[in-house]
Amino acid sequence: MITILFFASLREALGVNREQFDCKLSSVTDVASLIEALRGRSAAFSEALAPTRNWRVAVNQEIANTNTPIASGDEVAFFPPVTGG
Amino acid sequence: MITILFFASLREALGVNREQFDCKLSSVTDVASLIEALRGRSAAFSEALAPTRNWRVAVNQEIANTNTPIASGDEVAFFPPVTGG
Amino acid sequence: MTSILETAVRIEISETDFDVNAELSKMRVGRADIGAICSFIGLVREANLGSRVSSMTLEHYPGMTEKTLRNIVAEASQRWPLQAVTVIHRVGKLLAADNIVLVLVASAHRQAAFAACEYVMDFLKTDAPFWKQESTENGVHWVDARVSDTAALQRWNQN
Amino acid sequence: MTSILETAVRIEISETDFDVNAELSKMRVGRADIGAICSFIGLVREANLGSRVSSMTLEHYPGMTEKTLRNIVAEASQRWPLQAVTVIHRVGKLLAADNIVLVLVASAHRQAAFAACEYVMDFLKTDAPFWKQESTENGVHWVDARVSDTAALQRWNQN
Repeated sequence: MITILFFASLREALGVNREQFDCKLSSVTDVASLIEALRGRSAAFSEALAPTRNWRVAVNQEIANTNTPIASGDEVAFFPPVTGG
Repeated sequence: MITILFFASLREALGVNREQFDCKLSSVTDVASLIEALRGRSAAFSEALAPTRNWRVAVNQEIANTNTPIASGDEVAFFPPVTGG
Repeated sequence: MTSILETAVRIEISETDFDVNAELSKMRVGRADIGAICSFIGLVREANLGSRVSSMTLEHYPGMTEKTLRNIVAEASQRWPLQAVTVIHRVGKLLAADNIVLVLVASAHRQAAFAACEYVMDFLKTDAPFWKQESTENGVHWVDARVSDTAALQRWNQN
Repeated sequence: MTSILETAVRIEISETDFDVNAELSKMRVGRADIGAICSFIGLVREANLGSRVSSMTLEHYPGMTEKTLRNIVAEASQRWPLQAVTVIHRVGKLLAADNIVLVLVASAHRQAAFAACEYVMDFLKTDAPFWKQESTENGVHWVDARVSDTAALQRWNQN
């Protein structure tokens, strides 16, 4: 199981802020395969996580990319570009 | 008459912080001639205002140089490089 | 160059306002080696891109926020000889003219304090996971990231 | 670019300490257009060039000091879009860890606030007629001007 978090406009577009996800069931091994699995769920997910959209991904609270490996126990977060300060 | 002010280490070296000076009596028309008149007074003045010493001069509260003209009513100040902040 | 271990670091994410005097006192207590403190306060501007902002809601990623800010401060401490750094960022609902963020940087010398304070703000803007949602007369919307904030990082690569 | 006429300027030479919160409040009162406030505090360092400084006496040139500081702030207001600037410099006897100088610069944008605050400090250091006399265990002496302060001005010619 991994934990997936969504923030800000992504959280609103998807209607979810946190979920548990079973990597093994979906053969998820990295960020790219996780995104593929998530995008297959619905039009909303497909749209929100499209490669052309300007989202960011973090694995275990560090900025990651589509090649970053994912293993059970990891925390993966998707969010728009940050706007603090 | 002009007002002459001395600050910080110059004030201490000369033992004076402010004086009235009669330009006409000494044919003082600019900073250079004022310095010449002052340096003629004593070894202390000659030394403190020597060209090799790192003093600054202001006329009417603006940084000046030896060519700056001086007229009756002016305020002339001599001081070392500033060290505030 | 001091390391992060020698720099007193305080990071806080808070729903309540900060007190600049109190933060300065905490940073200064018991020490007479500080020569310069540069501080930055970011505020909610009422006018933003033509709309009137009545309030703003700040969301963040608890855990990653603190980790990111600590990393930014650690990097700054490697670049400049710093004595203490405080970063406080507010979250939740804020009104026009409210404080958003406070960065305090203490150093023996002013150039290090200025540079490190601006460095921390520049990277906070682009890396720390905060998101602003503004309420204006045109409704509620998420603030877009600004290209100028990413461009601001360029200068730090030149050193 | 705003001019000095549109920038709220407060210059003060004071024997007593300043209150940062109070100065921030004065600057901010009644306005919601400020996006960034950069501040600088200069302090008396106990250790200076190997000697232990127990106290310091600051002398200045009344009249020229205020004029010079106003000119520096006016120049900064020409270079950056500033909303308000406060400069408070203490004179008289100061002890180790005491405040010496406070500069606050408010702007809609952080880069202007940072740059103008550092600009004001850089020119205050080289142009404003203040002189420091330190008391150390080796006696009383006038502080020498530092070449690094003059060198710091170079950057402002490049813009």
